[in-house]
Amino acid sequence: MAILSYRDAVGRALQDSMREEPRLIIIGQNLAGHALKQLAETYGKERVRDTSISESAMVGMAVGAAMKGWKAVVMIAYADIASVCHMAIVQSAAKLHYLTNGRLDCPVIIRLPIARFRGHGPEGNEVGASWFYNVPDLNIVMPGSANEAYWNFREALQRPTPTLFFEDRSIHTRSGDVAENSCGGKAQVTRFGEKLTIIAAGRAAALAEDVADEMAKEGSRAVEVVSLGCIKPLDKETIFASAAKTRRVLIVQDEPPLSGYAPYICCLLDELPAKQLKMAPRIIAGADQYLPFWDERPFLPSLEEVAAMVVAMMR
Amino acid sequence: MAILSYRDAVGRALQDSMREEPRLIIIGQNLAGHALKQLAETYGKERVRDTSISESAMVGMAVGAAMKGWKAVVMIAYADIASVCHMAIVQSAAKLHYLTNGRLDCPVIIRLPIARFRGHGPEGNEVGASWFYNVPDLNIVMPGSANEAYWNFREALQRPTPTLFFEDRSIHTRSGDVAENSCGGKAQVTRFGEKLTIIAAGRAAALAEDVADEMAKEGSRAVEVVSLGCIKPLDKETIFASAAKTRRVLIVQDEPPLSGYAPYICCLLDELPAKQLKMAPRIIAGADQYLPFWDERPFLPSLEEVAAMVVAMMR
Amino acid sequence: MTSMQSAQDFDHQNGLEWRLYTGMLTTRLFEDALIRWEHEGKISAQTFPSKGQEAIAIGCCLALERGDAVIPSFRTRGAMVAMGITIVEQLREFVHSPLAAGGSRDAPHHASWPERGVMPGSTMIGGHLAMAAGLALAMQLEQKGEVSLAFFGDGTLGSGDLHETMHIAGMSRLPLILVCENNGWEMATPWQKVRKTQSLIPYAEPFGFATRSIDGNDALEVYNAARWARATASNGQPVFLDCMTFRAGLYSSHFGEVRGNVEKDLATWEQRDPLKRMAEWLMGHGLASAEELQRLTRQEEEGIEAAFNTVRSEG
Amino acid sequence: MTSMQSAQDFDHQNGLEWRLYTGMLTTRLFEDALIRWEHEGKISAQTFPSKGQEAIAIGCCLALERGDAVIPSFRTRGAMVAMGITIVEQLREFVHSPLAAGGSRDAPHHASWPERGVMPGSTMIGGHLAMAAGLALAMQLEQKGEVSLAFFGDGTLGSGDLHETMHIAGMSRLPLILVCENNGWEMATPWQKVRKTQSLIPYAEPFGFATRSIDGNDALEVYNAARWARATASNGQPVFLDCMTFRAGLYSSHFGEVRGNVEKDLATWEQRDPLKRMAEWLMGHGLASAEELQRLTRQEEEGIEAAFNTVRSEG
Ligand SMILES: Cc1ncc(C[n+]2csc(CCOP(=O)(O)OP(=O)(O)O)c2C)c(N)n1
Ligand SMILES: Cc1ncc(C[n+]2csc(CCOP(=O)(O)OP(=O)(O)O)c2C)c(N)n1
Ligand SMILES: [Mg+2]
Ligand SMILES: [Mg+2]
Repeated sequence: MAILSYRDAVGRALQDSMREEPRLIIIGQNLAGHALKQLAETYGKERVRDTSISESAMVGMAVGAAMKGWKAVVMIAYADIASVCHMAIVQSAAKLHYLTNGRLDCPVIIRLPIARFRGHGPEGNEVGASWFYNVPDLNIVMPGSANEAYWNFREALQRPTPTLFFEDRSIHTRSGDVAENSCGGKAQVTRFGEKLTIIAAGRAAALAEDVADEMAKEGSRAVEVVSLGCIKPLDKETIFASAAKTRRVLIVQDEPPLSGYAPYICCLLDELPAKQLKMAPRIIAGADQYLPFWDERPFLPSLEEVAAMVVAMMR
Repeated sequence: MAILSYRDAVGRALQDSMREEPRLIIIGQNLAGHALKQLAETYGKERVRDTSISESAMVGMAVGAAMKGWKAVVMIAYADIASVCHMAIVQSAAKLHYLTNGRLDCPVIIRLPIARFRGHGPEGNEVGASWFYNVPDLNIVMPGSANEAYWNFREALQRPTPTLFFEDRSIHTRSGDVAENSCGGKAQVTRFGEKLTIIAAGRAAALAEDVADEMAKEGSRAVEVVSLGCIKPLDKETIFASAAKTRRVLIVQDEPPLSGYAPYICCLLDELPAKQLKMAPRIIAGADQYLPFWDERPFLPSLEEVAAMVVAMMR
Repeated sequence: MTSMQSAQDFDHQNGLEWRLYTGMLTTRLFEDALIRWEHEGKISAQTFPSKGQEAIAIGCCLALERGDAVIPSFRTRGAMVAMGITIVEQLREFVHSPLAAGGSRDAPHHASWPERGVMPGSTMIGGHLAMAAGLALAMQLEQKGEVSLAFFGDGTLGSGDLHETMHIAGMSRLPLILVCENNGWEMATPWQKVRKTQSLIPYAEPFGFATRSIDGNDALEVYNAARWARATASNGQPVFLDCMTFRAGLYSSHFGEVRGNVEKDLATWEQRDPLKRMAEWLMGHGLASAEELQRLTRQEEEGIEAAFNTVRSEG
Repeated sequence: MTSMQSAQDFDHQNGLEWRLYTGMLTTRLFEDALIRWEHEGKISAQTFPSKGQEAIAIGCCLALERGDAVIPSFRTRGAMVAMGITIVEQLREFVHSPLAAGGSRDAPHHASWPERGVMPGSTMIGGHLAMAAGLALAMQLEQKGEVSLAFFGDGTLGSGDLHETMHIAGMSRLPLILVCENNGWEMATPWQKVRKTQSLIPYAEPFGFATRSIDGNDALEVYNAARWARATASNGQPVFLDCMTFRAGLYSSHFGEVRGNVEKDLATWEQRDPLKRMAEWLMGHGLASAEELQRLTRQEEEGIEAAFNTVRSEG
């Protein structure tokens, strides 16, 4: 379709959705005056709605509008704030479809930008996807590329259940081709390799691709990268296919190791017949601690750490 | 110490804590008029505080009181409501110790009764521990017996970080000996066996014990049960010791399988040297869906399911 | 002159007053039956009886028009009755009839019939209000003059979600009607112990709501106020109706609270029983005889029993 | 007669007016330096400048007494200054000095010195208010007459936590002072777009708060109001001070919002600059000459640069 930066891909998805879906509204703070000035001018303040700093009510309202057949994008200032509207997300949005026995849909996106490496401190640098990872009927998107960002956004508005859209600002400027066909909900093999699969999402997927590229420069075609794009529900087919091919799996996630896609995928792989993998899947995750204002990097997966683990696993 | 029901063990822990800790307060709804009438009469409404239905502020206030060296128990009507105060738990309570570089402690208990099998419907029958399982510095207790309930409660008030206390009402009437020595924070081998370890907490631990007892009646000493009591942080030593002994591990949890202690323990065991276990650890978890008003049981681990898996794993 | 005397457009059996009376009667008898069946072990759902408060649900919902939506509180069964959901349809949700529209997934007090304007509520106190505002938002966008109405107990003042919702609704001029079932109690706690004023109007006014405090036990007054509210909200000013009432029954069929010194209040409020007052009005205006009303009661009781048998035979 | 003229007990350089002036001056110059250093790449923290609003922090905090506690907003650096935290101590948090008391964990605008009454805030708008109430609760229990004070922006009206906190604080008669830095803007959004009234007092009164709307750009008026507030709160009635002001700087050093048509307002408010007004007052009362104040400014600037060098040399 076009080469876009990750940031622009999200912007384009929002624009295209607003144009194609007349019953789509956007709810947020500082939209008309700042974040979505242009969309607000094009579609008016009825559809691009500025509200007070009331995330719980913002999400609840999106759900109520969905009851009347509307779709909504709720813009949250940064991902950590999902904790403020946890009730509205879990109890109101995620349960609507189930509670009504499928008589009502909830095509709502909660847009949650991850504010990495910006000095926001421990209440402004978390991901928080694992707060929701075990919530039924809740889709969680964590794009690692412009393509995944665009299509998972578009796809989310077609779902009967809501989607958390974790957009990683640290890869905002990374560019890539947005394909003609949707990859929404599907994992992508973004680097092909023979000996080891790295499974990851968001910033961690970009990191895995960088590792694969560095190794490719040195002539190695060992590393395959599965970029999840959508971390819930998982595209198990792509995961299993790559695992069966390389027989070594490393899963990388930014969040601490106690939950998230990493331990869950690890358990899924454990269900494979013995001997299918050469070794138990390995995980590199963020440290089990908060990330200090001063520097988040020492506590997050790094290129060096992933590269070293790849080497170790292939020894 | 005494044979107590699970429910009374929690009550006793609350009483003993109030008596021994003059700077302990209880914050909740309907305490003086209903839930804690007697404690309110003994210690007065200054220390047993009724509030409006404001869980977010209730938890935040407990944290503020902790800043001045007080301890607090916040009584939540049922576990699902933790979603209402997710922000206060994660951002205010759990981070206090970290943010202040250890200069302030937060010995606060959030008491979260799980309202199983009471027809509360899908917004009143969840556990919700996995919403918090990846939150650093947050302790999560899920007692499976009176002993674990009493001692994990007492222990929690001695910690520098807050504790979620998931009390399972479905085993409220189960009685057991409350020991003289604290098992707070420690897993208990509650049934000794040779061939397979079931690791579980809360209702699931009670279930595992029932399975072991049934098999014992039939003369089998195969099943060992590790009752976690505290699901975060984990008592890895006890887990690994039992796993090393029986070399087969089954983990049972009530929540869906995407996160919680089950997938995490499974990953921990994957790090054991190959061949230490006879097979990959297995998990029985709740279904990946909400639990209907009509009947929760078909979607939760059952005695039959656990027993059948035990048999299958030993074949 | 009270509104009881000012009512007009009366038409025997089809007139407003008869419809108000029969709606309240059905609600009262149905809830009595539900509690009886529960205690007899015939159903397993708890009931939150609206005994003494029926005029609020019936008066408000009879004032609504086609396309309007209502979200009941956990104590507003009358809303379902007045919105035309039959006893059979309601009962199906209790017993998991294969014909239950909601599949008995949600708790029966939150059962919904979205296509007929009865929307799913929330077990989280205050959680449904933002959804009601979202419905109003969709209605505002659709410009058909529809309104959204939500019921809630006075304890909801404690929920931040009420205030966030009022903030946004007031500013956006949403066609929203908030109806407080102000019975002065939160479970076993009288309002004086947890808040400053019984009335909630002072909290709603600054947000730009039109407000009225009304006798919630006078069905005609409720109806007239709701007609005014509907016109006002439909014109772009949200409305807060504070309906003063008293809970004549228990908090719920399973809770069994003891309310201290409530006998005198109960006696006072028995005089103000909305059903009794409406009966007196009908008889006073020569529109019904005592015998006629007694016969009606028997008929209703029989109809409710018959409905139960019908529904049980569906299983 | 404005409060500027009514001030008493003046004592050159040690007098209240001088302390108000120097506190504001230090804050202004320090924040200017922080922004400069950030743009020069010398530090990496963003700054939320309180330019134009300094009188609120300084006036309030100078009115506090030993044992009182304050929680700043993200825009209340003056609170740290007035509570006696030196520039060196504050700067250590920015640059991760080994001597940083908080270890540079929290964002520097939330840095805390608990033992000196500066408590950690919250990045979640409204999240710190319940903690401030909890501090007040502990103070009420300890009966030493201490008070707790929290600053927050006017955008906090949107947060449910503000209302929940006011509900409980009003009912419990907590020694709590809520200070609104009412600058009429939420990032790039003027208050008229998101709420009904600029004043927040109508929302606080029903909860039982004593309230005062004051000129937040008049340091002496703020001080006097805060003295009154302290006495009132300490006596058992919480206080809400609505301090009308204007943000002369950007929302933050990294945000770069454009506020539409703000030039006229900026010009008007420049006339009301609290620093300038206090300088004029001092000169008007013959307590300082223009040269003296210029010299002071230079001294302060040098001191701030020196502090930066000191702190950098600790690394
Ligand atoms: C967020 C939340 N907190 C607590 C509860 C438990 N709870 C259910 S009803 C209730 C009291 C409600 O009082 P009120 O709103 O006055 O309604 P009433 O029972 O008087 O009709 C409480 C505390 C809940 N359901 N949700
Ligand atoms: C719960 C939450 N929502 C959104 C934000 C993002 N945010 C930070 S400051 C701000 C505006 C605050 O306005 P105001 O309270 O008036 O403070 P001011 O900047 O004017 O001092 C917003 C929306 C946040 N920090 N927390
Ligand atoms: Mg009530
Ligand atoms: Mg502001």
